[in-house]
Amino acid sequence: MGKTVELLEAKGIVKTFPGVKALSGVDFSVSAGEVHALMGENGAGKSTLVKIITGVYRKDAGEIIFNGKSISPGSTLEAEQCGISTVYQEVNLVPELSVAENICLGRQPKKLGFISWGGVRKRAVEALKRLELDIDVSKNLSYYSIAIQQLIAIARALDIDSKLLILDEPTSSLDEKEVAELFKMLKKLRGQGLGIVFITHFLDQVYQISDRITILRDGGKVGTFEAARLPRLEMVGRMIGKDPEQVKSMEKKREIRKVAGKEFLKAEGIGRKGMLFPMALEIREGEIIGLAGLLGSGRSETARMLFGVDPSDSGKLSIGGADTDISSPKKAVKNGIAMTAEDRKVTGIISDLTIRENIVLALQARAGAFRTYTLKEQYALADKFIKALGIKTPDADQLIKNLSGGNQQKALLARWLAMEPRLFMLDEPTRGIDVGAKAEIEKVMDELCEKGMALLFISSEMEEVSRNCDRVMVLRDRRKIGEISGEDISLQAIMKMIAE
Amino acid sequence: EDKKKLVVGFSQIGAESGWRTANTASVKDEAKKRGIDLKFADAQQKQENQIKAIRSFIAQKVDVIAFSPVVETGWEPVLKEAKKAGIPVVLSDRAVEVSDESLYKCFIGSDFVEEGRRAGKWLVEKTGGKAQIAELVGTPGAAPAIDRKKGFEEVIAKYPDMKIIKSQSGDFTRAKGKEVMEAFLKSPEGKNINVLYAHNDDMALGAIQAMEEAGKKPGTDIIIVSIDGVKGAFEAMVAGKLNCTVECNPLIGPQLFDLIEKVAAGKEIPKRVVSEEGVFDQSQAQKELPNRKY
Amino acid sequence: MEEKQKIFRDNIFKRLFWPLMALGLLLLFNLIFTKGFFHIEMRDGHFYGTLLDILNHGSKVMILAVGMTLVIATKGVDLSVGAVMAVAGAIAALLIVQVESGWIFVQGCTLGGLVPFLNAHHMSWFLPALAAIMISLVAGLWNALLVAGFRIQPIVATLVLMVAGRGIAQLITDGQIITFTNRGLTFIGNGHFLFLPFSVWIALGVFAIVAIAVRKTALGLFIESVGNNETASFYAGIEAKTIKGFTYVVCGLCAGVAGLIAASNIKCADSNNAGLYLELDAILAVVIGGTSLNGGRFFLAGSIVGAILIQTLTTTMYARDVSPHVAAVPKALVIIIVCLLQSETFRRKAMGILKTFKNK
Amino acid sequence: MKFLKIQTRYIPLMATAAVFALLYIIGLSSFSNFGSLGVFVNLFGDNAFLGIAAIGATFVILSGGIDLSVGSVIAFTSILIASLLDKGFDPGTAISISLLFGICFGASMGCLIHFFELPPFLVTLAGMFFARGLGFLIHPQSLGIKHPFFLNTVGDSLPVKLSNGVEIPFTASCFIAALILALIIAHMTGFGRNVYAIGGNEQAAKLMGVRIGATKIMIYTLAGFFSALAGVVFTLYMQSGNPSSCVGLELDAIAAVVIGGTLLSGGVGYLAGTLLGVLVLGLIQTLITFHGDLNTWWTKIVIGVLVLVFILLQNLVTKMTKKRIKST
Ligand SMILES: Nc1ncnc2c1ncn2[C@@H]1O[C@H](COP(=O)(O)OP(=O)(O)OP(=O)(O)O)[C@@H](O)[C@H]1O
Ligand SMILES: Nc1ncnc2c1ncn2[C@@H]1O[C@H](COP(=O)(O)OP(=O)(O)OP(=O)(O)O)[C@@H](O)[C@H]1O
Ligand SMILES: [Mg+2]
Ligand SMILES: [Mg+2]
Repeated sequence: MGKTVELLEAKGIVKTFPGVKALSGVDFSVSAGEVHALMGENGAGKSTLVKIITGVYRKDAGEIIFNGKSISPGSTLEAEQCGISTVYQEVNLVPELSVAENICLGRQPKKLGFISWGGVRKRAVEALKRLELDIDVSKNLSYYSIAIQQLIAIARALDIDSKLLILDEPTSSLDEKEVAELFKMLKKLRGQGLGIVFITHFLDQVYQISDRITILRDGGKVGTFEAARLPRLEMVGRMIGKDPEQVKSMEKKREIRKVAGKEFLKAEGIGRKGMLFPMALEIREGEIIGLAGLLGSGRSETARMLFGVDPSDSGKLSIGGADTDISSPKKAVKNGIAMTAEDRKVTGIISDLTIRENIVLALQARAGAFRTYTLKEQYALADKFIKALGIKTPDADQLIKNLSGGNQQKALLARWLAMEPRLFMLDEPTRGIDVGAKAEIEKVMDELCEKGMALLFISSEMEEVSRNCDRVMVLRDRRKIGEISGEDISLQAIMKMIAE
Repeated sequence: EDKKKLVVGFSQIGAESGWRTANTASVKDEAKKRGIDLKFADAQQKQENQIKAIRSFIAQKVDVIAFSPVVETGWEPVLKEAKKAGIPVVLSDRAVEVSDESLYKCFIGSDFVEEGRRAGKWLVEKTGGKAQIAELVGTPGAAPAIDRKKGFEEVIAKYPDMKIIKSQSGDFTRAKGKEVMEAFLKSPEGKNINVLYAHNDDMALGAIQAMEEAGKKPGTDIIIVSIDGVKGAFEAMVAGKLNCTVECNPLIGPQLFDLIEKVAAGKEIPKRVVSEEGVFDQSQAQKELPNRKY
Repeated sequence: MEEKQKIFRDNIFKRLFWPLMALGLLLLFNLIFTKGFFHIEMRDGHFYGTLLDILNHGSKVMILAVGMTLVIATKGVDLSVGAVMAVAGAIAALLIVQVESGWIFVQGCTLGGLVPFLNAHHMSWFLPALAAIMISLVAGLWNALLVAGFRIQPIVATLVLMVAGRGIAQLITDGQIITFTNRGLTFIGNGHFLFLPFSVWIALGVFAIVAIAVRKTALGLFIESVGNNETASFYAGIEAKTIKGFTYVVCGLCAGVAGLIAASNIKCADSNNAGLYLELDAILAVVIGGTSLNGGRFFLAGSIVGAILIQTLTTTMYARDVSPHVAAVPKALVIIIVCLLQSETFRRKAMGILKTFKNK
Repeated sequence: MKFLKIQTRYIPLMATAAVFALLYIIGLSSFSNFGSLGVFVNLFGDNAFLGIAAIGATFVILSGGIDLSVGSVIAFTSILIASLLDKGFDPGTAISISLLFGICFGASMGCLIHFFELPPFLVTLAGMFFARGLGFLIHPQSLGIKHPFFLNTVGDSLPVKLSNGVEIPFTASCFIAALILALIIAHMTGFGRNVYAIGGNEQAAKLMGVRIGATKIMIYTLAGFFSALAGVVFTLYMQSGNPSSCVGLELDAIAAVVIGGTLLSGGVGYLAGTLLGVLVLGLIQTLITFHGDLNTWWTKIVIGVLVLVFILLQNLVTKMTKKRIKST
């Protein structure tokens, strides 16, 4: 075949936000029929690059050549018309429209100039079928979990005839099964000559699918590599700017710990009608517990119940031996329970407030309105966590919505860590967090666990669960079906229990 | 005696002022006194609501419909409906503009233009045709505001030394009357003002406060004439703070029901009945005050 | 740390800059074209002049705007403030008349007796004023119940009291205007204190109390976070309901105080007209002040500037003899100009056009 | 099963309809003559202009905006038509000119909102003052219409005659026609769906390729058109023009939309709900006139209480039905 023709060529892209140089002269190219991974730490500028290519932001300098022509899309619509289809980081769909409408918005099948609703439904069902998803498309989008929403967003992007498909962290809350389904699809599209840009922080996935890898660091390009010739450690090293040896020493070994902490929480027969079947559970201080199960098995629901968002309507619950009733997040917070939920846009960030205010919020909520943290204390707290978790921002007074996705997640973790909770429930906590930061966070968590904090951990990366947890509770169909602890924990054991 | 009770539907504009409340009370009391079954509807200042009310009176087949129209125009269709249903209509307080005069039987109420004229005439007499006048206008677009201005200007036009040097809307309210008067007094021409003409008493009463605060003596430094003749105006006249009020009588209940009963009995009545009204100045105020009900 | 607090203050100033600029422009216009607008003299130991009138009459909207700012910050709106003003004024007027006619004189004496250096007569205004404030508190609680308790959309929830409240006010006064002469009660809206109208001090007081209450505690943070993202705030352990309810109560109280001033200023309770359409002015003041109707960040000082701007505009119309028929048109133009000044997009585009001109 | 599914989405709407029916039944049982067809038809005829204005407001509110200029534009249109007729224009021209005015007026507000990112509240408030002032400039007082088209045709030949003497007034037909037009726009066109999308999540809609600017300008243009149309219907209904009419009507229109279940924050709601909201407001007024013995302040209190009762019942029914469905 000879030399491949570049489908997309971005040259010298520069983008500055007030106080931040997000991109400083980045070159990036994708050729037809390849999956090109775009890698980098949180805040490296990946999403910004994507948004410039697709017309969300205007570039300050540089040139984009697509399909041989210089383009400068002023809106996503224009980019789409050029043949660029995109799934943005975070689900960007309309929650109160039906799934079918979300998939077909802007390109509804028409009859006599009017929308054909039958056509819309059919098209949506077909689009979802490509990802092996069979759901009721007439329900509102918000009815479905964030994972399903993510799949719907992908289905929407796949639904148009495009030459370039850009996926910005599409898999952050998907389970292995869904990821496999998606990859099958991507490989097919690659075979058809589509160029695909793929952004993720899951290193395994990068190697599973991508042909080339471009690494960004602090708004600059580190280089483009053949995936097959870039060892994993080296890639991580280049991402975070350290040499592979240093990276190696950062990796955590699985250690089997003996937790003999005091009992923190004990529950008997708690459940919620229409949501979760009654279950018993027990959480000890300093323990790391994993919740395992498939998509929709009720893991998030368990955490939500314990946090009082959807309080249990049966059974008994005690904390530190005393009967307690957690009927609202406020009560949970008072009892030292913290949770980061999976949908950070809706349930996490307060977008128009600053990082400082977002971090201090839970602490302040627990203290009440009248024990006010002074500005000085607030800044001290914020600065401490910005440093500890490596949140990439010029200062604590930036609006949180201007942070990159991963950095927002870190700020949310900071919100709860600041409270020094006794039980911390993390629903997909590592969503969108880069490898370096993940290690940092794990270190912080370990320290806290040493001090007696219990951790309840939900992750779609089953491997992550089995690596980190002292005990794993397995759920299936909204029912707790068993527990595995200590040395018995392994990926196989968990899978076996789910499958039984 | 055993005859069926007379059923009358009455649609009132609203209760935007003490004057209007007195008007309503007068109508209601009189109906009660005469044993008439009065259906009363308040339109909350909206013509649509009055039209609805009249339609519902028609649907309920009342004997006579009476109403005080919010505005003068736009009554043709609903009055036609009433005529078709054979229900006679009596207007009170304000007139309507229709192409066919037979659409209503009779109009009883004050003549706003005449009130303006009376105020003007009194002022001419009092000042001898020399005055620098500040005018507090009613709500923009309202019939009384327009007519009272018209009548007043008609009279003073004949006197070259009478000039309206300031004119602003006080929305018929005390608060606005006071606020606008304050602004008048502080304007460069403010020092020259020696007469205040207010389209209703409430605005005048507000303006009096403004004058006092500005160190002027209302009633002496500035001569004040207003319209309506509410109790508060008489009290102010007794205190020497207001000079004259042109009565606009709200207590037309008895007169109204005289007409209604005649209409119901099929008797001939005049098309236009002007309610009994006077002009009062400080000399009559003390005597008249106890007679004021509103 | 010092430096950071300075940045913090600079941000506040930045937000205030454009509303202040608009106000400045309007004043400048009057300075040049309206004779006597800036004339101030000393009279009976206090300042006297058009500017003072602006402050005096603007005080009602200032106070309303303070409460409204909090409500709007939670993504709500309170349409009932005008009606609550009428109710508060009506209650105060009714009671003062009763007190003075001796009907509840006894209570007045008892309450007066509690404060040793004031005799009963001086305290006769206290009970009516207190009652007015209490009734507005009840009104605020009522709105809070509907909005926070029953989760009714704020605009209809407060519409209920907007309509019914005026009816209640008229019921209290029996549709009549109740006049009063009590020195204490009329002082609120007419008196002077330290050279300025007393109502201005009240407005400043309300502003200061609320500003301190929300900015020196975490209430402000909670209000902003609830208004910006209620779900996320709930997840962070904030009782969104209580916070929302609180803002409606504050707004009700503010309306009560404004109602007292309005009644006191004209020495009577005019239930039909007191506070009529003022809810619109209050919302306008808040929005001009930089607080978005979509909730979130709020700027109390901005709302005060907005209120002064609106009153300056009204007074300008009077001072310049603008016919009431067309007064609405210049008002519309000023609003648009204020908007445009505040809009960053407009400033950027205007600068762009200016530059191209220069280059030519 | 399918039936149930449809139900969950439309529960608030159905609850509104149910409570409306309940209110109607209360009227029936309390007053004789209340059930006559004429009363029901008048509900449409008398509220036609409010209804049409509310339709325009529905689009704006669905998109997350607000339009305060409605009442003033109606007043302006009415006085414009009246004075044009007075000057000898024929009705067709007068009506076209005023509709064109509405369209241009709405479009300019839309442009200000979009191009300079101004808050809709302020822009439409300015629009409200502006239109009101213009109306007074044209003619400061109410002005009757003496044109035969208005006097005779509209009242006599245009209404649809039903049996037993009841006729559907022309204004009611206009209302229904406007509603059908709006339903088609909202549910059968890409523009309509974009309105929902923008209201639901503007940022997402933008990323999904919705032309935010064009859609927004179009929304306010449409609202301007419906306001002007409401003005035309108002003029037909009143047979006069009045620059001071319809003060505060924007609030009634917004209230009708919100009572109909549309969220003021945008993205959720139906035109059918708006229809119900308008009918509810009309019904409350009808109940009050039928009661016929309420004094002014009690009228206000009763209106407030009825609105409250309606909303509370609506909430209750919605909640209970949702619970029922969940538990099955
Ligand atoms: N709208 C904005 N305003 C100001 N700064 C911004 C804005 N958007 C992004 N930034 C900044 O630009 C930088 C790059 O952000 P970007 O979202 O591209 O990172 P990313 O590589 O996608 O990170 P992540 O992996 O966390 O998603 C960050 O420092 C971020 O704070
Ligand atoms: N495959 C599916 N088909 C249809 N609906 C699903 C499916 N998976 C999940 N849902 C819906 O999504 C909702 C939330 O499930 P959710 O995914 O949050 O559960 P989970 O156990 O927390 O899983 P995860 O944490 O992996 O997202 C459920 O109410 C369920 O109805
Ligand atoms: Mg990103
Ligand atoms: Mg989940």
